[in-house]
Amino acid sequence: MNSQLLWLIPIIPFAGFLINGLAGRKFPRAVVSAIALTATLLPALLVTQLWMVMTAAGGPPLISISSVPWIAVSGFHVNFAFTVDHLTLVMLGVVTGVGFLIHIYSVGYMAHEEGYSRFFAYLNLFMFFMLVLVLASSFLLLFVGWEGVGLASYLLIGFYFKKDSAANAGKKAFIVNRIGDFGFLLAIFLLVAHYGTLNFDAIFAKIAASPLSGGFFTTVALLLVLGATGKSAQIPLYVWLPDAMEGPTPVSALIHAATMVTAGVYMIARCHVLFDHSPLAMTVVAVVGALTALFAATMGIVQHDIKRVLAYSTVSQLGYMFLACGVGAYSAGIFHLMTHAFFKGLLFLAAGSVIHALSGEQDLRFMGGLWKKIPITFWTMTAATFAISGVWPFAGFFSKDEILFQTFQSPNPLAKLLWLVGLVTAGMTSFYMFRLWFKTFFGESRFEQSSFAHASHGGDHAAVHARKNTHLTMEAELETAIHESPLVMTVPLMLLGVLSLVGGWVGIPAALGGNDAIGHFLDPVFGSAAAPAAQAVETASHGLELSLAAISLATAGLGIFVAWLFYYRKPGTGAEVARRFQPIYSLVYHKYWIDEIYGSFLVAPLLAFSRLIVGGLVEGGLVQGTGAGLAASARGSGWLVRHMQSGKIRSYAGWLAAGAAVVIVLALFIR
Amino acid sequence: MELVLFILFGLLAVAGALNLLFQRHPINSALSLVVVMMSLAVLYWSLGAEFLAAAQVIVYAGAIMVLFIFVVMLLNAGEEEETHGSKIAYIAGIPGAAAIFCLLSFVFLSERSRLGSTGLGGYLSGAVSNIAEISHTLFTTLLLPFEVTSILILIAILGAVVLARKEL
Amino acid sequence: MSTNLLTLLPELILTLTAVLVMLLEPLLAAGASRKPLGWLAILGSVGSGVAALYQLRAVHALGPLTGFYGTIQVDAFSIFFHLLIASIVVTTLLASLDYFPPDQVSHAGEYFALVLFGATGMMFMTSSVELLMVFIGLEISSISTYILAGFRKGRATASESALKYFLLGSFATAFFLYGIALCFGATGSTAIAAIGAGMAVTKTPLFGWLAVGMVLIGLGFKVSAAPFHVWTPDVYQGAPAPVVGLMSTAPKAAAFAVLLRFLFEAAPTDRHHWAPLIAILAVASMTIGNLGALLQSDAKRLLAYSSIAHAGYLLVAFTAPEPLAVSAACFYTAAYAAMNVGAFVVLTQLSGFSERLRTIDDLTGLALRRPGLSAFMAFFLLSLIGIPFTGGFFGKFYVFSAAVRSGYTWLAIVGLANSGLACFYYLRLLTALYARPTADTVGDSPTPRGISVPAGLALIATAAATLLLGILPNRILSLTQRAAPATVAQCPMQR
Amino acid sequence: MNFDPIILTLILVTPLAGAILLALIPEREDSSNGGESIDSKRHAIGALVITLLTLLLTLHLPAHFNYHAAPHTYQFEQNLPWISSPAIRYHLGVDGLSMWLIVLAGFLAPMGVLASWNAVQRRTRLFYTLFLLQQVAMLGIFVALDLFLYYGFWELSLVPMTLLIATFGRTENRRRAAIKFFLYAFIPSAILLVAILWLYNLTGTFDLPALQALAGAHQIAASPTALLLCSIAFLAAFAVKVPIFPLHGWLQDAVTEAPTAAVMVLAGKLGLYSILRFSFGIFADQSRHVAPLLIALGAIGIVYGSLIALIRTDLKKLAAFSTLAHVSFVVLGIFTFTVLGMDGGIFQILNESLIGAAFFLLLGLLYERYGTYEMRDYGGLAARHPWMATMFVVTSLAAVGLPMLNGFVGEFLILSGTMQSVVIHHVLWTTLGATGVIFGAGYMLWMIQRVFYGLPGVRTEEVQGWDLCGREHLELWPFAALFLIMGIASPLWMRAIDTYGAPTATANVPSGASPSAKITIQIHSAPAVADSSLARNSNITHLTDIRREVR
Amino acid sequence: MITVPIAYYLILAAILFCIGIAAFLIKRNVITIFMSIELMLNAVNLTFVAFAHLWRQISGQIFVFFVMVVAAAEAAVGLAIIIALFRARQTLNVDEVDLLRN
Repeated sequence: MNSQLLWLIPIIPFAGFLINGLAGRKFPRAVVSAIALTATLLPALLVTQLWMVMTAAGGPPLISISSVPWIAVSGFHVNFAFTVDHLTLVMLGVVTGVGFLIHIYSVGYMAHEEGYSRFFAYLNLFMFFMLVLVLASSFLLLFVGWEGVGLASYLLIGFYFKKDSAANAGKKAFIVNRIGDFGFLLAIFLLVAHYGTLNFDAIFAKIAASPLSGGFFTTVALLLVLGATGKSAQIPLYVWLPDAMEGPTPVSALIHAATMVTAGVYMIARCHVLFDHSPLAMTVVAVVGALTALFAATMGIVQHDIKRVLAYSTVSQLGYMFLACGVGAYSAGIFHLMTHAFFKGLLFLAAGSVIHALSGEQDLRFMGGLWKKIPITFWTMTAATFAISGVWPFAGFFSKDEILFQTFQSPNPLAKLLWLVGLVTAGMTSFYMFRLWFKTFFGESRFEQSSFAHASHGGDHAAVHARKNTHLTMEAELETAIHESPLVMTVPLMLLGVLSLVGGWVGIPAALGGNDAIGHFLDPVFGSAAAPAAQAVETASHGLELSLAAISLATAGLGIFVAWLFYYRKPGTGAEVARRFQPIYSLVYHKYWIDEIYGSFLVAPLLAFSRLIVGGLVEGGLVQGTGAGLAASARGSGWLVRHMQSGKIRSYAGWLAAGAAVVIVLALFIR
Repeated sequence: MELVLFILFGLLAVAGALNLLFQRHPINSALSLVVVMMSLAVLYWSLGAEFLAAAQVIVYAGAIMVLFIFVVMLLNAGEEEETHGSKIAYIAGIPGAAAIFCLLSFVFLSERSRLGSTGLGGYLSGAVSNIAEISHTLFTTLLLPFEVTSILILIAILGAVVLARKEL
Repeated sequence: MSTNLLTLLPELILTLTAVLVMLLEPLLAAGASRKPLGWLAILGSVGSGVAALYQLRAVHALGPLTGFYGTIQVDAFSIFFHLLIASIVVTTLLASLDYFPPDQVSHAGEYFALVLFGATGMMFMTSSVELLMVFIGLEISSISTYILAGFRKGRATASESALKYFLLGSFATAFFLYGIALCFGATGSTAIAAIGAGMAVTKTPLFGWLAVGMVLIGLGFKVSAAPFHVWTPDVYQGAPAPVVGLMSTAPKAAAFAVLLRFLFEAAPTDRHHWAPLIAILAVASMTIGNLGALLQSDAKRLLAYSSIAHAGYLLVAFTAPEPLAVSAACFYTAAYAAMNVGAFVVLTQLSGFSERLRTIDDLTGLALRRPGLSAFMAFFLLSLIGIPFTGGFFGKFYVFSAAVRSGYTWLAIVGLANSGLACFYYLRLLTALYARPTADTVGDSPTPRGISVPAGLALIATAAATLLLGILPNRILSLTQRAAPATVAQCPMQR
Repeated sequence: MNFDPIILTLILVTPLAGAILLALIPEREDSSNGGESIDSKRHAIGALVITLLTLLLTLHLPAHFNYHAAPHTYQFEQNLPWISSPAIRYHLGVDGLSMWLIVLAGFLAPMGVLASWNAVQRRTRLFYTLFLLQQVAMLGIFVALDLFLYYGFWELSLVPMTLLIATFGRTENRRRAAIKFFLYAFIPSAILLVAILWLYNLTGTFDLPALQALAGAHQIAASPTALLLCSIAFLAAFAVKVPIFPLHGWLQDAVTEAPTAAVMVLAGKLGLYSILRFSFGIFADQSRHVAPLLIALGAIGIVYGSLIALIRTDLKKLAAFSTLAHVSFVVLGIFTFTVLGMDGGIFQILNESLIGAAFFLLLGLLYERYGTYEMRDYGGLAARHPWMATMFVVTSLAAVGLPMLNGFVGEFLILSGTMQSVVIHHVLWTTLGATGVIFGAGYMLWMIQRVFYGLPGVRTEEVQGWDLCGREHLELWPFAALFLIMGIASPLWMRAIDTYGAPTATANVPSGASPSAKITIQIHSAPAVADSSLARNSNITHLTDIRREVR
Repeated sequence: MITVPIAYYLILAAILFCIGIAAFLIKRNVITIFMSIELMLNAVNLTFVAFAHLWRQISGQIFVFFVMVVAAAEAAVGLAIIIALFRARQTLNVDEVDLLRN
């Protein structure tokens, strides 16, 4: 394959963005979708070809390409340069594959929306930046993609910009991400200052050549982690992701589940050389990941909004990936990243299909009994739910297990604790996922109580969601209105459903009779140097691995059972428990008041500080005050001089006489 | 002799000046000024400036002061009222005047020994009279100022006419 | 032509024209226009300027000329000031041609004559090297300006203006005279060169210092340097606008010329004495002038304070050593004259004899009604601020560079900071010109739109001079630079 | 025909002649309106033609620029005697620093004319005459190589701007704002003049290359303290004009009042250019001496401007403080005396000018439609004006430094340079500067949200605006295109800038005095890293300390 | 013969000069103020004459002569101004002549 073709992979979506963005409003929707789909399909095909070239026997381990410089000053330059290695390849596959499917889905989902061309332009823009992100061969270009996807995310979250909550969510996402980027940038500056280059290979080579002591790496790595926590919605910067659900559902699927939010994981994996030199940073990553996983899972349990449940679940799963990276199991992290892309993408799309069917209703409390009405959605979602819950042989089982096993195995002093947290989280995951599953698809239909069912109530929202303008007042019409989505939406669901099942089979560990293909595939990236030792561990502990798998499977089963108990067998139990533990429930339901805490302990003080101290005291007092004070004193002196001018000749003579005396004194006595 | 003259007419001059200061009617002040001028004429004479002494009496006391008195009469000026127009004149002006006096006295006294003393009468050689000397200088080296003074007088006339002409 | 006559030529022409104007005046009918007399006066002053140029050729060929037993000396220095005074007079006369309203026209002839006589006195001041002659010149110029200040007869302010000027002026003259007397006491002579020579060897140096102080007081009054500036705002406010244009420039120029000659020729040995003194006076003048102007609303008063400040800037030049100081001061005088006369020509045109438009508020929005006039005014104001590519800037530049040269960097800093302060009031006026008119200002009053031809000529001349002094100062600079050595030539400098 | 020797004069003369020409073309008078002219486009058209012509002339420079000239030399020079004593010359020239700034000024002029096309309806003759004079002064500042000549243009630049603000200002406060602007700029300039005179007194020349040579060879005979004071006088005058915190007192008022075309060129480049050209050119050592202070002020200015922009609800005031933040970035960069910081800073001048200009242009368009700058009166415009919203977003993104747009390149280089420099607390300053990244996004996006998203506001409900018209597209697209091109093809510009930046950042260093020189070397040679690892470690402990503080 | 030190004459002149200044400051009547100026001029004249005696120089005396002439001219103009003022304002009190002021 001509390596120049690499350029095309991101540029084609960018062209799609430009065409649809500049002129899309004038095109019919079919043309817009055709352009957008082509712009995603072509890169996908290119990636396929790339995949074949590189995995073929004797294929190159990596393909690089570099252009004219992007930034060049004496002694420092950054080129536009792409490198494809196996890690990138996995990411490219996920991004283009899932991306393409979600594009297809969107054609159906967005069919009746205003701003159709705008939506696809943004999606293509996102694809462009995401591809730049994974292809980048330097920190700076990575950062380009990093910020770019943040921009696309901002634009897409705020897609329904007339709705204040959406506009707010978009802004929040961007700014919280910026806080992370701040760390990322500082890390980049430190790297520039030390190495004079930002090229991955060059820096990693230099690190390998002369490893400095840990302080520097810890600093850089921690700053990178800060960046990653922003993008991948980890503690403490996860707060934007649940709000990001204000965007259209395909966006949630693509950006906020499958691809963009995993960029942090990708970045850590990409910089593993750096992290390997800093045990402290690794521990931080692991702890942040584990805590986030647990923390988000608890919040997922009590949410009523279907998308928010999924959002917290995403945060939680990303925590898993962090955990994996934190214990050095990068390939496990990437593996989970991949499977998660399949099943979480699917979950969101299916949820979108449910919402679509219910004319925009997102609240679990108004769902129920849908499994017969929207069968394809139900079955595909079931596959995904099993996958995320880690039920064998669905994809999630293998990847999650790999992570838990690696964590348990890791030499980290906290390893066992982390494993336990992961395990508990796994149980909670299956619980809340099945809660969602039961509440949505089983039991009685509660849709008629929904505001979305009645035009009179839905008027406000209708103004916001044009799609929700379905004026359904009659009960009968209501029933017929719940319908399965069109084929253009269900086909991607089905494809992803299949992937949620089989996607994990590439990583079946040796203990279960597989050969951990994905792990080996990624070995060239994560260093085969460490591989033999890991191999030894692996072979030595097949038994351990099996027993751990069994424990986690049991935990998942427990979660499913409890969910069945609470939400199918005795539907009132959940509420009953909530009442029983009212304070705790309230705390969790309100997301631990974290948003409020941030609001009143960070944002409000900052604004107050700006208003009172900076704007008032310094700007008003010092800066303007000095000028005003000088002006006033000049004016005051002017007033005095005016007063000399009394108009009286004798006074003037008095001044003259006094002045004459002074002049004579000076004339006589100045030396 | 000279000292007597100096003390006598010096005191008279100072007294006249003070009287000018303290009299409230302009006529009285004008007459005091005439006294000062007369005394100064004597002092000029004692310093050997006979011509000036005469001119002082004729021009100054005789012509200029008459003009003053004429205007005082013309405008029917009465006694001054005690208006309080200016504090500055007292606060800054009088101390200033006093300071000037002190400074001048300081300078003159400190240079006193280098200045020497006067002798009564003309200091010029007896051969040429004071007036002859003056007229010689006036028509030779100081011819131009003498001529240009005519312009000055012309302007004064013109100005007086312009300003005092009663119309409009 | 005899040397004596040649040395007096410009003054002679002026005097004869003045006498002619004075004599012709009564011959004209009571209500008849006095413009022909004005043109005659202009002709005379142009003639004196030409005569000065003729002198320049002679000086160029022969070196400094002296006449009348050494009381008069014609050198580049005096010719420079002769030319300057002649130009100011021409401009003022041009601006005054249409100044008098029909019912006041009978005074016009005397006015022209007085202006010419005054100019004669000023010229004498600049070319005399004998203090007696200087004194008489000073008196001629003073008395004629006293009269001119009170020329808007019938207005209460006019006679008050004249009175203040006269009383305080005479008061200051007494100090000046005292200074001359002390010079005479210290050296036994009243000729500047002889004084200079005598000062170097005098037994009584205290007299010398005292004399310098006294002369400074007297001339400080004439140039309205603080603290002897108090008369300026009142007198300028009461005097007719064209006369203010004249008396804020020409007599000042002459007084500065005298001060230059006196300080650098009669008292060069005491430079270390009077230079700091002058610096202090300069600082006081700049500061008081600018501060006083800050709150002014009357345009003429404002320009009066500005003229105090400019006197301060000019005094800065005196701190420099001789050739530099003289040329800087000369240049500044010329630049200041050009822009200030220009500004007053505009004011004359605007408000006329009645001076209806006086305050800044009155002038608000002028640019809409009279864009041409306000453009000129804006230009002169910018020059007064000291914006580059105007005479005002180069003048300031030159003066302060002289100060820096002589080690008075602090003075330059104070001076330029002061010029910053000055912007405030100039800009207040300037921005008012270009602002939208408020209800009761010039905007609504039907003012005559046109500019009379002679006034237009005057405006163009002053604006051109201001601009040329800013962008092509070479000619005038070389003249001022030649003026400097001519004064030194007369006395051996001990520096 | 070879234009090179006279091209700079042509660039100056064209707008000057244009200004005179426009001043002579009469306005159509309308007596019913009190003599104010009503919207005759003849002056606007004339100004457009002249500015386009000027732009064309300025493009001659990049087309014929010699990238291989020796450092500290000038091109397209014209050097004629002007005044013999004092020795003042008409000396013009261009180097890598000024070339693109000249083109920038040339580019912004027609944009300013277009921005005023409908916004200025009255007194067009005065407006465009002043505008062109402003243009002359700006270009003059960039090309003058004689200190006197430069100072002339420097002060001259104040006048048209002041009058523009005073006459065409928006509120009743306009005259006050104009005077404030003038005084703030003029008083320090007066001190600058003293410094120039003092320097002339020492060296006998106003010629910049000559002074540079003298200073470079340490042949200015004055005490170090005096030279330092002199350099501070230079710097202070420029700093006010930039403005550098805390000397920005004039900015808000002037920006609030000034008409769009004027505000586009109000802040930033003139002062920054002057610092680079004169402070660094003549006072290289002294500038390094005060660099820590300026770096601190720059970093503080970034945060300060951003924080105030966060709380301002008047769009123009917000823009004023965002300008402060942006120019502070430049200040931070150039005073690091690293190649990265210097080049990035200069590049950022271009960015800042373009972004600021586009932003003000857009604000002007909003104002034309709705007659207010108060954010609270706006809302929900995105649906009505999609193109305008797009342009706002693009400009905002460029302003907050989104990669692939121009702002990023500059900010990245600047902060890298800061991190690289070894000025005291450099890590803290980098960190502070980088927080500007967060705050910048904060206020810009908040602004976008409040103006364009949500429901219509008070004002936007009443008035029906219109989306961009053809002329407005014509104004904005060049900006958008430049944002992108400069963001991805920065070397096109950087090549010239580097010919100035690299030698300036490294040269003239007194032996052993400036550690930044070592750093630059360190970039070139990797092994140096290991050698200096010890020093680095102490820095890193320091860094962690600071991070603790910051958190 | 008892001689008088010239310094005494000078001091006498200084006394008169300063009394003149004081009179200018204190008197309210314009005409009297004008007289006090004359007094100051006279004081200067005395100084001149004393110095002329000191230097044996006739020019000092001639200077005094010119001062007298000038004083006469000034008196003519000054009194005319005073008359004009009186006509316009009906007062000779300087404290009432303060229309021109800030």
